[in-house]
Amino acid sequence: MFEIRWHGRGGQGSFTGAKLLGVAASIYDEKFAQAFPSFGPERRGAPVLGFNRISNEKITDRSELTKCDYIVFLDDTLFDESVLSDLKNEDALILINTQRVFSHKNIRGIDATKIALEILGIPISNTVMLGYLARYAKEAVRYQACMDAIRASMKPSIAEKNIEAFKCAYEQGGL
Amino acid sequence: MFEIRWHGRGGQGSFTGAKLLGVAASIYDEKFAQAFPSFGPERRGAPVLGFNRISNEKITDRSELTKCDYIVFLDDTLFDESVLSDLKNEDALILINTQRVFSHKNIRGIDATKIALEILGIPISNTVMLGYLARYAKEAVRYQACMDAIRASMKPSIAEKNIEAFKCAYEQGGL
Amino acid sequence: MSRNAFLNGDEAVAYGVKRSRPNVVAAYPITPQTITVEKISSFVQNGELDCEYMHVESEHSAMACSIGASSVGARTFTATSSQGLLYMAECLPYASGARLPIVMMNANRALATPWNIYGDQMDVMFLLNSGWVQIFVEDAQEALDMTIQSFKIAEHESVMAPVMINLDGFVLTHTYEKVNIPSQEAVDQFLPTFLGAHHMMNDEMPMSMCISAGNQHNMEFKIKQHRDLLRALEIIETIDSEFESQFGRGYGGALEGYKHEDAEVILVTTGSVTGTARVVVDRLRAEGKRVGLVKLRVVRPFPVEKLMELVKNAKTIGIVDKNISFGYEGTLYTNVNSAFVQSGIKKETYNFIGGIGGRDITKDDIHEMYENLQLASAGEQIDAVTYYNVRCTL
Amino acid sequence: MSRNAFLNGDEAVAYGVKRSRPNVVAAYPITPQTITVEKISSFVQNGELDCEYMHVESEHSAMACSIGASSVGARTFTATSSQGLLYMAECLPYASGARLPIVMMNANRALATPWNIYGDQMDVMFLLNSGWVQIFVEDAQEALDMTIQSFKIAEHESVMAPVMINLDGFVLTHTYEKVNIPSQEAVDQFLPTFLGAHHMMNDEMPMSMCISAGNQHNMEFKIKQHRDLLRALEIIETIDSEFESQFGRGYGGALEGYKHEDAEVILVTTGSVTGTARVVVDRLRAEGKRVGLVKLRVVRPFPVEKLMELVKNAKTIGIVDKNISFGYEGTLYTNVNSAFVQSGIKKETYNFIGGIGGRDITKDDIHEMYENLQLASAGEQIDAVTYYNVRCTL
Amino acid sequence: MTINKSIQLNARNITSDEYFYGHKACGGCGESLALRLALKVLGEEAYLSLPAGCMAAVSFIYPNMAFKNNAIITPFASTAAVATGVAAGLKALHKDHLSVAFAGDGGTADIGIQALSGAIDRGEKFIYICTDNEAYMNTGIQKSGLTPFGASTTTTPAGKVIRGNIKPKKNMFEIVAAHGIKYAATASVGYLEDFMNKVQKAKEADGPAYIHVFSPCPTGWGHESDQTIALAKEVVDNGLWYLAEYENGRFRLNKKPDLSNDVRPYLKGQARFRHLKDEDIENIEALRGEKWAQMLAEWQ
Amino acid sequence: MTINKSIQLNARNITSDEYFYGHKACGGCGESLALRLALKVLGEEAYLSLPAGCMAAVSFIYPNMAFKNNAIITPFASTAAVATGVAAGLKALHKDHLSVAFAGDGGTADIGIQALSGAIDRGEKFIYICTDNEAYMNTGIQKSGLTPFGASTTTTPAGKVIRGNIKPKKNMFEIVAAHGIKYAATASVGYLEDFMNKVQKAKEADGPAYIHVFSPCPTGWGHESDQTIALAKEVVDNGLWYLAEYENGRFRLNKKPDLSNDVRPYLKGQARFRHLKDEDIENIEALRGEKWAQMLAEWQ
Amino acid sequence: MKNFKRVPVPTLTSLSDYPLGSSCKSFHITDQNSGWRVFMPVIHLDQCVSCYRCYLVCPEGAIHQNEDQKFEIDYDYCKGCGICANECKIKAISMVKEEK
Amino acid sequence: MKNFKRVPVPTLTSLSDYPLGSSCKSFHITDQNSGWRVFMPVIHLDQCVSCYRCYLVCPEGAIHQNEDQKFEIDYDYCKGCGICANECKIKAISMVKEEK
Ligand SMILES: Cc1ncc(C[n+]2csc(CCOP(=O)(O)OP(=O)(O)O)c2C)c(N)n1
Ligand SMILES: Cc1ncc(C[n+]2csc(CCOP(=O)(O)OP(=O)(O)O)c2C)c(N)n1
Ligand code: SF4
Ligand code: SF4
Ligand code: SF4
Ligand code: SF4
Ligand code: SF4
Ligand code: SF4
Ligand SMILES: [Mg+2]
Ligand SMILES: [Mg+2]
Repeated sequence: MFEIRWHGRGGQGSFTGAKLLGVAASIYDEKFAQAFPSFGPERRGAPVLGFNRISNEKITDRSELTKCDYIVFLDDTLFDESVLSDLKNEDALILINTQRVFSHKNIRGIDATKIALEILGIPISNTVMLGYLARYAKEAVRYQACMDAIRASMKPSIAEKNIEAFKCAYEQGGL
Repeated sequence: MFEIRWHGRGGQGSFTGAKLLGVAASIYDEKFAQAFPSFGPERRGAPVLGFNRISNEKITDRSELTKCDYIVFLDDTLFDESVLSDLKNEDALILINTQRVFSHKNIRGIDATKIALEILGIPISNTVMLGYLARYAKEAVRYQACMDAIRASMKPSIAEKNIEAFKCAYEQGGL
Repeated sequence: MSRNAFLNGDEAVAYGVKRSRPNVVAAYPITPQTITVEKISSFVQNGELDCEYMHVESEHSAMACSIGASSVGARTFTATSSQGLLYMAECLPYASGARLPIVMMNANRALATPWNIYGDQMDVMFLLNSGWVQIFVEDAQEALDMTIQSFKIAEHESVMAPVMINLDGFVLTHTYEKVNIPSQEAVDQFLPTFLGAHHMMNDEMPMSMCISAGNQHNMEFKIKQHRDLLRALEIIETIDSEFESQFGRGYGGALEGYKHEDAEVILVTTGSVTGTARVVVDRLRAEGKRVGLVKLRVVRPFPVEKLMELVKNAKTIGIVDKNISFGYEGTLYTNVNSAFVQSGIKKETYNFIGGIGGRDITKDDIHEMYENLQLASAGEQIDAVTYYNVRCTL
Repeated sequence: MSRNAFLNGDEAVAYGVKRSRPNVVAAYPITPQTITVEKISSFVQNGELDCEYMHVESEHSAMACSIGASSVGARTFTATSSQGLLYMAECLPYASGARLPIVMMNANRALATPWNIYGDQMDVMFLLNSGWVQIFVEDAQEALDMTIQSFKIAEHESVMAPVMINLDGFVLTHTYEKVNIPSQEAVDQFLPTFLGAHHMMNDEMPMSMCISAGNQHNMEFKIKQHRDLLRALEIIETIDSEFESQFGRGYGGALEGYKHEDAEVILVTTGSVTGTARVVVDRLRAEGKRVGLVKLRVVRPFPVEKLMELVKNAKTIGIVDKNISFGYEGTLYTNVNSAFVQSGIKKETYNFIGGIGGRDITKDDIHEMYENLQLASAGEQIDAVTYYNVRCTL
Repeated sequence: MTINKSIQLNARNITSDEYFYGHKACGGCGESLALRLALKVLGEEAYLSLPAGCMAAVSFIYPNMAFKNNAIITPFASTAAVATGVAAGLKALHKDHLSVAFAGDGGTADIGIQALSGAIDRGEKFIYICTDNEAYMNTGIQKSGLTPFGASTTTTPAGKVIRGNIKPKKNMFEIVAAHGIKYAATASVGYLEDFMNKVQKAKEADGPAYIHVFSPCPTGWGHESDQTIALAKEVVDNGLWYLAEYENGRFRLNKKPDLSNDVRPYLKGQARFRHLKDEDIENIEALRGEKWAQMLAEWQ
Repeated sequence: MTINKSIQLNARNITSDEYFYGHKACGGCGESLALRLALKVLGEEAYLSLPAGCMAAVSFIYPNMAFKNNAIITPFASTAAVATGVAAGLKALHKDHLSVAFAGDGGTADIGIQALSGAIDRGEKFIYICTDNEAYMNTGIQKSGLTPFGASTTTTPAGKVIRGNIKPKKNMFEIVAAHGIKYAATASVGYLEDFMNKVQKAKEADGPAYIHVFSPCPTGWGHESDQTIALAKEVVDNGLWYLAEYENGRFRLNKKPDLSNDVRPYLKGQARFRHLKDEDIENIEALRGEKWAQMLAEWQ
Repeated sequence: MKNFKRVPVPTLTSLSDYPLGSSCKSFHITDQNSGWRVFMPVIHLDQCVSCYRCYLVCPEGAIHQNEDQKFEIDYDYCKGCGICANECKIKAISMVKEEK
Repeated sequence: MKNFKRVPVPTLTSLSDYPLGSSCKSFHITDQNSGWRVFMPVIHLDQCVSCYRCYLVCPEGAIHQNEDQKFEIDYDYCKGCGICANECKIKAISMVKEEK
């Protein structure tokens, strides 16, 4: 069972990232997946969370998700060292969209906004971060499944660009 | 336990008769009494019922009242021989406001409307019928208690006339 | 000086309200509650009662106005029945969650459809989860007395919960009997002016009320409310005793037993049918039958322990329900049964459903209930749920 | 052809509705139900679903419009939650008394006050007496499937009752998972066009509906409704089997047991917490503990016999309630306890109250519930009612 | 400013069939007359919705059903919601019938105004007829939002301190018109041809239509049962009620009364006004004056 | 026809105290601005009632309370009922404070209109301020009775067959006025001094008062958060919204826009209108024309 | 009403005799209302000018034109309210005390 | 707001620490909203003409005049919506990217 948490702000599309991951794993792969947002009266601009569970078996667990295999930040201003304690184990990773450099062994950074701006022309970095996540979480989700998920979920006009953005992060792990 | 049923039409004051009887027995005498109307969506003009229970002991029974010691009719068009079967026993009586003559041993008639018109000037015969009832139901309610009840329940302007009407029926049993 | 008057249940409540000197009354008419609010209006229009009488446009607003008035510390009364009670349903847990000591009279009446204005208890049984103290009365005197007690219960600082006084429609609301109206001075002494409470809006420390509490906090708010309502049982008992010592009339608190101590079979009743059952108990006792009665006066908070205490010597228990939870059974039966299970006491219990839509429950019916209970006690098989006085075959 | 999609519970219901081809949908928005009605509106505005979509001004009107539409024989759907459910409370027994086969989704959510938009089951438990079939689902697939089944249950000539499908707020309504959407053809075959019924308004023989019936007749109308709802249990089972044979997914009818046959202790759950409990059962079974689970899918009509059958081998039973009847206990607990008493079966039962106002029920909580049940089985004294995950002392 | 003559329904050319019969209304009930005649205009294919109120209470008492039409009692608050639900259902099933609601003043101006407002706003065709007897009669004559100033009701009795109802009638007709409804009109059972013709116009309107018909209630008002029509005519003639229409966004008065008419004869025939003092009656006349000043100024 | 100048509140002479602070509304929320400024006029002694809706949702999240005043969240349907209950309670306790309600468009024109109508009808003093953001925002942008023609919402999405909302806005201001209310006005957060001065007039009114304030919502309308004021001004300037008052039974327009102004710039800045075709925009302009024709004809 | 026929009161011996739901056939009239009357209207056909007024104003619909074009009262449903008599311009209807 | 003080988050260890009912003291603010900002407004006091406009239009009430009559922003509560910058006629406020 892989457990993943996404951090973003209302409006940044972090939950769309979680949904794409779920679609990839459960519809375009043989896995089972859940995706759920943080529940609450959050307004635009307020920090929000998204969650995934991915497993080879049917997932029936409906309790809150606390310890994670991966924690993804779409915005580094939301990052705080205290989240390190939410990692499930030694190998668990925090993936951050940032220009900063982090030296912690469980943290990886990528300038996803830059990639998004270059490829998509807008600073929406969820598909980039999905690629970055897929690069590490190979057992959780397949490359091809992600691309299928993006293609199926987005309007054709933007799907290909997003696939490109996804690939960029997946393949190069940044620029 | 005395059980009494009043028959009238919406607007004729039959339930006021029952209430006066209840007040007499329970407030101006040492007895216990209930008075309750027939429950329902009856409109003005429709036949309605009123009920009394009078007893020397506290009355807790809340069930419907079926067999009666006295059945009082404020309007003879409402009378029907079938009610005879609702009498509790041999001594039970039906008292009717009527110009007709009834020969049945359990039926007594009085032209209450005539008395009402003469004394009160209006054809409202409930206090007359109360007097007529009190004439027979001496064990259920005292003469003086009835007069006290009328005096306490009605506006002074009409109370005395009603007492007169009551007396007329009580004392003379008709004219 | 107290005085006697020949009043029906609705009027008795109105006098209870008058003596309790509410600040605000907001109500919407519905049969068979109307007499109460008509009487209160006449007190107001005649200058006998100094309060704000609000002619509201619906029951939802009747309760909402009551919430508004109570939330600034005004003593508040309203009354409704049946469809009206359900129409204001949303506002009931609203008020109880806010801990507003509103007192409401509910004239128990059948629910549509089919429409019916007669008395049964489907309306209140629909709402047992609302967080209100639920009191059932048996006669007009108890209605008046409990109206006064209810304000004291509701406003007690450890209770601080709304109270609903249930009167069986027509058989109580419209039946006249002698009622003692206590003097204003005596009631003033028993029930002092309400001075508001800290959680209500006020000028000294402005409050935000009926706030929201997310998943971080909501459960604690709710558990606190629940805990306090459970604890209210004791206060209800105390207030009834106080009332008894001042006015000479007490009702046994949450439950009253009648010839129950040595009874082999006991019938549990609420409201007016209790009175009819008393007559039957007396008759059967005269015949030497060991039958008894427990009158459930308070259904929320549910008096588990006291109920167990009162029925402990009986072998078989019957529960009279003037309501059906469609697709299950009578709601009181469900509630009483659970009390046995959680107390770890095994008794045979039977449900007697009757009085639906104003159908009479006769003395013969009750007689039959007792007979059936005795058969069951003797080991015969009887149905768990029996419907009384259904005029045709199922 | 059926297809798979990644949907949340609300969307799954919307697809179930689309496949059921309702004639009229009337709804008012409320979190966490909104996604369902938004999705249905988009089907309509996109021309994918041909139905009258009514933008009503309140939930009372949502149900009233549904009553109007259903009373002329239109297949009718609506959806609500929490405050909305209570705001329409008056209309619920109205519709069931009229035997109108309306289907409604209820997103279970906490009740104010304090306000809270998260999931608990206080709303539906408030309304168990309403005469509606009450179904609880565990995941999005079941939500979709039961939406389709619900129309068939509701419109079955011997049932002819409204059905409420309950989805736990957020944990089901907002959680995405893979869902199979059956093909339109298959659903059309399973659920044919509704042709109305004789008691509805029609041109051939004009009918008067929602009439009144006085004390002479009301009880018979109500008993008939009650009898039919009790009998509906069997039809619910049959329809689930039919669904299973056509679509390959069945849910066990009114109740589903999980590793219950030889279980010494059993937890009874409704809705989404069942899924979490499955995980714990598997773990404990792996440790050799004889624990099991019974998922109560239908709470009205209440499946007494089947419940007794499923738990008969267990010694101790725990009932998980995501609701409190203030001043008593969890409502499911009350209901289940009564089933034991009326069946004459004595078991020890315990109530585990949790999840109020969206409070998480963790695997550890459930683990602890099982441990407590085992302690009780072993003769230790534990509390009848325990509150889980309360973040402070009582 | 004359009674609308564009369509000419009268006693002779309406159907002789009865669609409302054997009901249990009090003798001389104005509302029941309004229903009877409206149905003659609407026909037996109309589907009827009535909330709790006298008309429902006297017409659906099992096993006595007084309507020939399909008919349903609605929850008290939801007349217009049920009626538009019926309309939507009929439309979805491709049945081309009219949905018509009849509700009392309380059911319209108080507890039912939200459902009515929402229904008009949705814009689908249906007809709503408010039979105004100026109080909650079915429950025993309590004050409603349409009870006139001065009237004694059981919740506004003629008391020692407050003499009857102290609020004027709600402007129900104007409130409805402010919704931009297709057609709205006031009427009175004192002017029955006018009423029937307005029902006909409502039937033909291309969207929601509303008719507010003044309907005396002998029981609630305390007048002789044979005076119902006479009072309903007098109230129009003395200007305490008005006949008007709202169509295409414009108001029109159908009849101008003589405002110098004394209101006393009208008030005196009714027990509910018997307690009024001269100053109360002057107040009533003043209210009448204000209302007419506004109507004459704005509705020409 | 000029912005009312009888009372002159402005940024400099209102209190510098804040009574609404730290709330969780989205950045740039028009409603929250309307509340903030209204409270500066009303003062901290006013007792506030707010139904469910964005403003309640963002201001009472335990343990964060954003109002300095006494304040209560009401059931969604009963803003005006709770507010008048508060007023009655205060009156009975002889406390001389103002009861003020703030509700959204949905809470006012749909589910709350009955309670509002009843409250106005009772005639007791209170103030009701409707903050109109033209949809149910708190629950995620569903159509309300005040959603304008053409707007895409989550229940009236820009679909293939139906392009957004097909109903015009309910005439809430006129419906309220038809009740014969003491004072009513429309306003916009684009004209803040006008709004504040209307709040002041409401405060001084001798009975119920109603203010309907147009309040853009960046989240629901899909505009940049810094455009809130600009849009609220533009909508008045192009005549899609109007500033008016109703007092002593008469309507008055406060500002006459240039109706030749193109509505496109206003519509284009908002995602909810992005799908509109030329014919839809013409329809919007036609509705504007009709409305102004009526207002100019009747409200002078 | 012309040629109106009451239906018999239904026999209800088992629950299946009761209607489903809370419905009943429309125009299902088992009762009559003649018992409500204290005074009864009598049309003096010799005076009647067939103006239709009484027919129009009767809240019960109890007046109809019979086969012979004469106005006739259905006394089973007339409640004796007196409106017809009051509204008949030429006083062709009189109200007489009901006899049993 | 001038001189505004947040209150500490209440410690809630027992049910009695929770308020009675569903009430809480008004103006009980334990949180700040600065985390919502992506851009922050900066007033260029040298350009500012003290026209009060930004103070009037801020939905947060986050702009106030300080003791020196200068307009100042309470960055704990400013959400960075940009209205002030947009409404300042003389562009004395600029929006700059928030740095952590
Ligand atoms: C929710 C609800 N509240 C109250 C009632 C009680 N009720 C039934 S009819 C009625 C009065 C109806 O008055 P109106 O609408 O004026 O009609 P009328 O009886 O005068 O014809 C009332 C208050 C009800 N049935 N439902
Ligand atoms: C009875 C009831 N129905 C539905 C809701 C859900 N609800 C809460 S706020 C809201 C929308 C509020 O919209 P509006 O009044 O326009 O205020 P806004 O959020 O736009 O400021 C809805 C539908 C509720 N709380 N109560
Ligand atoms: S009370 Fe009035 S409205 Fe009701 S039936 Fe009698 S006369 Fe008609
Ligand atoms: S959604 Fe709109 S109205 Fe609600 S807080 Fe955000 S901006 Fe304000
Ligand atoms: S009103 Fe008179 S004249 Fe006219 S038809 Fe009737 S009885 Fe004849
Ligand atoms: S008396 Fe009344 S009911 Fe009888 S016929 Fe004349 S108008 Fe009709
Ligand atoms: S709006 Fe600009 S000029 Fe005016 S006070 Fe603010 S910063 Fe200064
Ligand atoms: S950016 Fe917005 S919140 Fe911040 S000070 Fe300016 S107007 Fe206020
Ligand atoms: Mg009326
Ligand atoms: Mg809004």
